[in-house]
Amino acid sequence: MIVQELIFYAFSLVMIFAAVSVITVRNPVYAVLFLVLAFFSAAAIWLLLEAEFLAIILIVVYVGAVMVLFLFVVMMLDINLVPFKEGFIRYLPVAVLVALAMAVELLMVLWARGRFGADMFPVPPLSSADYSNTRELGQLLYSNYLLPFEVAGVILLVAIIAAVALTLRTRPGIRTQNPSAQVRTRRDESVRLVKMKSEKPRSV
Amino acid sequence: MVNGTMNGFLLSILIWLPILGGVGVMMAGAQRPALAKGLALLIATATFLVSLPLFFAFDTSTAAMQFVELRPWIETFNIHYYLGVDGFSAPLILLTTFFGVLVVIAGWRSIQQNVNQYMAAFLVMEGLMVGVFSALDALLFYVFFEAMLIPMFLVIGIWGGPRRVYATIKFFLYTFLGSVFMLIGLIYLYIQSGTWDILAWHDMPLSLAVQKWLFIGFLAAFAVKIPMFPVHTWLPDAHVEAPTGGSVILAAIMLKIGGYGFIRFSLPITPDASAALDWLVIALSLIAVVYIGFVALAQQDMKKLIAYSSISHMGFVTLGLFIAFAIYRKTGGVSGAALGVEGAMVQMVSHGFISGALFLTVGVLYDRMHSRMIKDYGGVANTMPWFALFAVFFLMANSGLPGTSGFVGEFMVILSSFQANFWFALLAALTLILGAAYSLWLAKRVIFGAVTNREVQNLQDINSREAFVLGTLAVAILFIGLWPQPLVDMMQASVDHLLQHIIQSKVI
Amino acid sequence: MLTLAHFLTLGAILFSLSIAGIFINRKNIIILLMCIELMLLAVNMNFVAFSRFLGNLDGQIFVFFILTVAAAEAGIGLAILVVLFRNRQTINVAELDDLKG
Amino acid sequence: MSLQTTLLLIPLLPLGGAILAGFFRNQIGRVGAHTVAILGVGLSFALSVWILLQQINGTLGTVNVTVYTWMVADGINFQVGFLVDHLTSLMMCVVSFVSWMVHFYTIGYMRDDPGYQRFFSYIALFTFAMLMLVMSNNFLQLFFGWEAVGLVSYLLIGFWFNRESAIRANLKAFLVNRVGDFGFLLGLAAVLLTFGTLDYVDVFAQASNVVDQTLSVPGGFEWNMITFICVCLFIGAMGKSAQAPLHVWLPDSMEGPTPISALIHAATMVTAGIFMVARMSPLFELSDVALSFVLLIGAVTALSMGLIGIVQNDIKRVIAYSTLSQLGYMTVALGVSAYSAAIFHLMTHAFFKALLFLGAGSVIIALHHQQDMRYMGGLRKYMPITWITAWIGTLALIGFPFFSGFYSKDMIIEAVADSHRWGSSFAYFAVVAGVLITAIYSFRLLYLTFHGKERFEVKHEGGEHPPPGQLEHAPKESPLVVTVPLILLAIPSVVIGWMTIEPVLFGGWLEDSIFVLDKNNVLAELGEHFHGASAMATHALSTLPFWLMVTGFVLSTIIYLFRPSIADAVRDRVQWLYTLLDHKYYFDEFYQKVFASGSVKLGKNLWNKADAGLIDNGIVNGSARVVEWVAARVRRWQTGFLYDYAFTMIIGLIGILAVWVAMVP
Repeated sequence: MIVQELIFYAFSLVMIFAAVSVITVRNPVYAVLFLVLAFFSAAAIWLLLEAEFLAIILIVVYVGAVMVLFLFVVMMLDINLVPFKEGFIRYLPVAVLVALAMAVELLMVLWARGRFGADMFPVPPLSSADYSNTRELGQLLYSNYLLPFEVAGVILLVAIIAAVALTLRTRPGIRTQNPSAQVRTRRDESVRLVKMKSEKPRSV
Repeated sequence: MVNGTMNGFLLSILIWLPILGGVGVMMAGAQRPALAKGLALLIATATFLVSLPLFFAFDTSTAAMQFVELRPWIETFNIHYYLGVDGFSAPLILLTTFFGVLVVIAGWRSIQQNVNQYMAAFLVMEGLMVGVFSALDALLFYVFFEAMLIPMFLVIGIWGGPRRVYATIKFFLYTFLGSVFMLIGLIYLYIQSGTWDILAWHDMPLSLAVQKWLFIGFLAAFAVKIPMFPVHTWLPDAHVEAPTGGSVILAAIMLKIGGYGFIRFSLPITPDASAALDWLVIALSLIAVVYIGFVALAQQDMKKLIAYSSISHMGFVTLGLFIAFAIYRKTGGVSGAALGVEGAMVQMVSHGFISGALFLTVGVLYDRMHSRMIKDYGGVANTMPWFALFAVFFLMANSGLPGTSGFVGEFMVILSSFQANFWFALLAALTLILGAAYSLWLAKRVIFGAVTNREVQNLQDINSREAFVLGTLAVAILFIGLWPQPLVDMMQASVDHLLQHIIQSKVI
Repeated sequence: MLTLAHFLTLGAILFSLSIAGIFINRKNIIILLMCIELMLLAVNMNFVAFSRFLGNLDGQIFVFFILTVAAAEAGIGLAILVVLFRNRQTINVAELDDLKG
Repeated sequence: MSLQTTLLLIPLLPLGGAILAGFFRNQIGRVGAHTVAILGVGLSFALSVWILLQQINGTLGTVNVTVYTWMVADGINFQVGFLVDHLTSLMMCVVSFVSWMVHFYTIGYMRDDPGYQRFFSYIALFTFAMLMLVMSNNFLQLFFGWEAVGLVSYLLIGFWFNRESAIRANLKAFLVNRVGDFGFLLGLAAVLLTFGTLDYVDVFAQASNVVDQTLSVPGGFEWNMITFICVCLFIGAMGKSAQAPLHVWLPDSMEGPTPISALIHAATMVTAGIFMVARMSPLFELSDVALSFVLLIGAVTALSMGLIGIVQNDIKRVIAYSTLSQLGYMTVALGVSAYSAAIFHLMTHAFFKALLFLGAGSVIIALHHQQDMRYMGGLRKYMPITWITAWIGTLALIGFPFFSGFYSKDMIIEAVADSHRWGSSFAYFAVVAGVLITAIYSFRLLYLTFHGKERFEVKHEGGEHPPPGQLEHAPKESPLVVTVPLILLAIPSVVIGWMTIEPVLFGGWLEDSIFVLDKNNVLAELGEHFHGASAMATHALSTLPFWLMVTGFVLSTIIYLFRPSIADAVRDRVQWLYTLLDHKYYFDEFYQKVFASGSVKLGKNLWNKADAGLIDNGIVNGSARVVEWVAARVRRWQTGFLYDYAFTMIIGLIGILAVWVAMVP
């Protein structure tokens, strides 16, 4: 138990640190990297919560794909960093105030009258060794949530198409082939038959 | 009840043939206007022909719904695809399909850009309007009722005059504002009854207070649509800016939806409230007849004048519908009331023909001169004698000349209102003078007189296409004027049924 | 002993931090996107915790979907960002006020 | 050919002519147009005579047939049908005959007009409408015909639609008529309310049962129903028959071509009101109040309109005012329950007034559309036939013994003298004074036109529009198509009164159509003293009206033939009276100011202030402006910056949470 608590607190601290860093570092590249760290810590905590599948997914898909995408974009765009931190100090007090207000309210909700304490939500026993989170999830996903699952697939597909369509552009001045046009070419467009009188060799 | 195989789908065909046809016309593309026009004419004609059984196979002996179609639509909310016609809706549907053909022909030359879209808008609108007249499920009605605004919105907004944006927004907001109040009423009725069936609502007992609220909700929707004083100001603007076809449909069909709404909703669902608040409607109607008559007199724009005259004439419709209560209160019977209700119906049909014809007439001039101002004309009879013949005829019909349909409805309503109250009849009969004054003064300034300017000098008389359109309408107006019996026959049973229904209190 | 409240508290702190992040980095749209990711993480944390303490896997399913949508959102968001940068040569939020009424 | 077909053909033949001449004007040409129109009306006249003869023989009684059911609504049968009794057949003959004559006359009169075919189409259409009116067997069809003749009158007054004055006049005519129709329609509604039917026969049969019925009018009035009906119907008649104060349209209607003035505005249409009241005699008889009203209106019209006739200079307008005055006589006759006398005068008047108008038309052609009598004079040697027929017409008009007008007018005067109805003494004064006035203006017209010096010159000067009083050719007698109708009309103008007074007034010829209560029956009293037409004429030499007429003749002769300066002297002496008459008692000015301009001004005000100002600008655009105003302030919140939106959202979130924390225990 202690071990679990230790793990929880350790990763929680790492995560909070990472989150703070994300919002404060100057360089977006670092921010992305700290975000990755936060995701890693979250994955670890999820393991504590016996959500093994999601923990893995978070790392594999999210960190592996989405964060890398972020990284790409950040590094691809040639951004002038100076103006971004303008007003950093100016807005800090407001930010802290709002965040604190939010946090206090949330904590009041959470901790008041032990609403979410052990009395109301007793800690469940650990699952047995042959319990597979992935299998359970899979069974649910492919039975009750089959339709939403497919919709999710469509959403991803649409997202792909949308992303491609949005960024696609034809740059002027670049020479490319147009295979379709090449294939469709007809004789008349490339050869012109000219009728003319046969030339007679000039008599010398 | 008629139960042929085709009759079972007749109304659906009438709704969906033009709508789908409109989509087809749209597909023809803006590059092929001839194809679009031909296709549109074909579809409109087909629709009109298909609608003819509504007249010939119509059983005039019953007030029950005919050509009924009933299929579930959204079962969770007990909404049905429920269509049917009775003596009130059948003439109006025929009017709609009839005008469907005429507006296509009328727009043949005058519309130059995006012909396919123009034609498609009208076809879709025609289908939706038939839907409004035939829907017996309140939600279905509401859907058609609102959907109909969209094509009209587009027609005015795209092919309209210089102030079209103002006019469309005004038109849309006005009618929309009215109809949301009705929607609240409809939802209330649904929650109370668990059904959207309008006919079931007719027999549903309601307390007087509730009825009054519902009545006001309906009034808001239909008074704007008809339109009644003082919510009429959208109409002149919309008419002035709309292209000819838009004006024609607006005047000939759309206004009738207001009157039809009173007959289908207000009167039978809230009879006690109608009886309690009839003074309001009657007062507004009489104001419309007299006040708007004077306003029409002062107009300088031909279309505006006709628009105001429309409002004035539609005052007779509401007067005729609500005079029944005054008669019942006075005499304890409904003798004479049927005259009023039938008069209102005849007036609707007749006004459809006459105002449609008048807008087409103005359209003919507008196509040539691109002006609607009265002062730009004068002496048109010199250069366009055949046109002048039609124009004077239609204006005479507008002023309620006996022998034209314009007389029949007004005559019946005046007779009926005399049974209720002398003053009602007196004020209503003022239209005889006012109607003639603004109609014929218009004739004097536009048609007659010496030719005042070069443009009038160069006018070409109507061609055979225009002559066909105007001639058809003239024949229809004369026919109803000389022999209204077939029209009255169609609605007789329904009117009697309605009157018997509304004098029985529904208060719990 | 780790109760539900511990995890929720962690989520709350994370959420508050990301709000603070939005305020501090109001000019940099990339960091803003990252803050949103952090926010989602906080929410996911709560879902997972509840799922565990209620013994109900539906919460995890939700996390799964949130991740999906978040991935799609990040993809499109970044694509928009790229287009935006390409068109305006900046991603400074202070210069993006087309929505100004 | 069945009777019904015959009756149907009588109005439909002219209609057919009208349609052919109108719609196929280019196909059938000018000759075709007048042929079909004349053929249609002529056949119709022949059939009318045939019907009349049958009724005289007694082989045909009263015919009441339904042609078709116009509409059945609310249990009420609205039908189109014919009621042909003696009154009807008499009217049919008068209408179709005068119309036929006018058709012939038109060939000559309108010879050079480009609207030739159109004109024939209109007058044939008029004949149809008028026949439908007189043949009707119910109020609805009566109203149909009533308005239809109004329509054709409108079209014909404005026939020369390029003239501003003509199209003003036709609009005025239609609108004034509409004022009358307004009353008529209310009367019709009252009939329907009272009797539940619009059929003459049914209504008349029940009339005596409803004498005491009242119409309670909200506002605390209780009106006798019959009186109400009669007054309303008579208001209609006032419009159509141009009784004061609704007479203003008739003089202006002279803007139409002269044949029209003869046919519509003298002989037939304007007498529709008289015919209608006679037809409704079973109703009018029941209301003394209504009859007194009729009497007074008639008397005022008869006297006042004749006076105006004296000061007019336009030849057609003089005759028009004379028509107004004569219509007043007829109305007076109606008012004293002497319906037959009214109809009798209607008939004689139709002939001699048509004659006078056509004669005036003949003069007008000869002078190239000059209508001002100040540029005429001495025409008798140029146009003898016109001159003689004009004399005949004039003698008939002033009521010279043995001429037709004498019998009818004298009968009216006698009837008024014998009547005891309230207002009859004033009416007696009016009609007797009217005789003097009639004589003065009639001879004035005759002298100014045909006698005395020529006040025009014949000059050959180029130019489209010669100045007034200048002619390019000497005036010459009109062609045969003009003079023959004049002669044909002159014959009945002389003899018809002498021939028919006995059967029409005292022989009970009209008894099947006209109902008179015994107590009101002044004609029956007169009949006791009637010893034949010739005796009546000789007896007249010793009565007041005759000597008044002679006085008028003498005065007129002295003033207008020998000493024109007297006229000027009189005019200067009573300048105010002259001005009053010259302005026709200021009716036109008053109506123009109050009703025409007033309505337009009212309309403009309502439109600009109420409609556009209050509703549109105030309520409609006003609410739009309020929304705009609010939005203009609220939009400041939309900075467009992402972080402001985020900030707002977060604040909102914190707020909601705070509420939650505070509220949930």
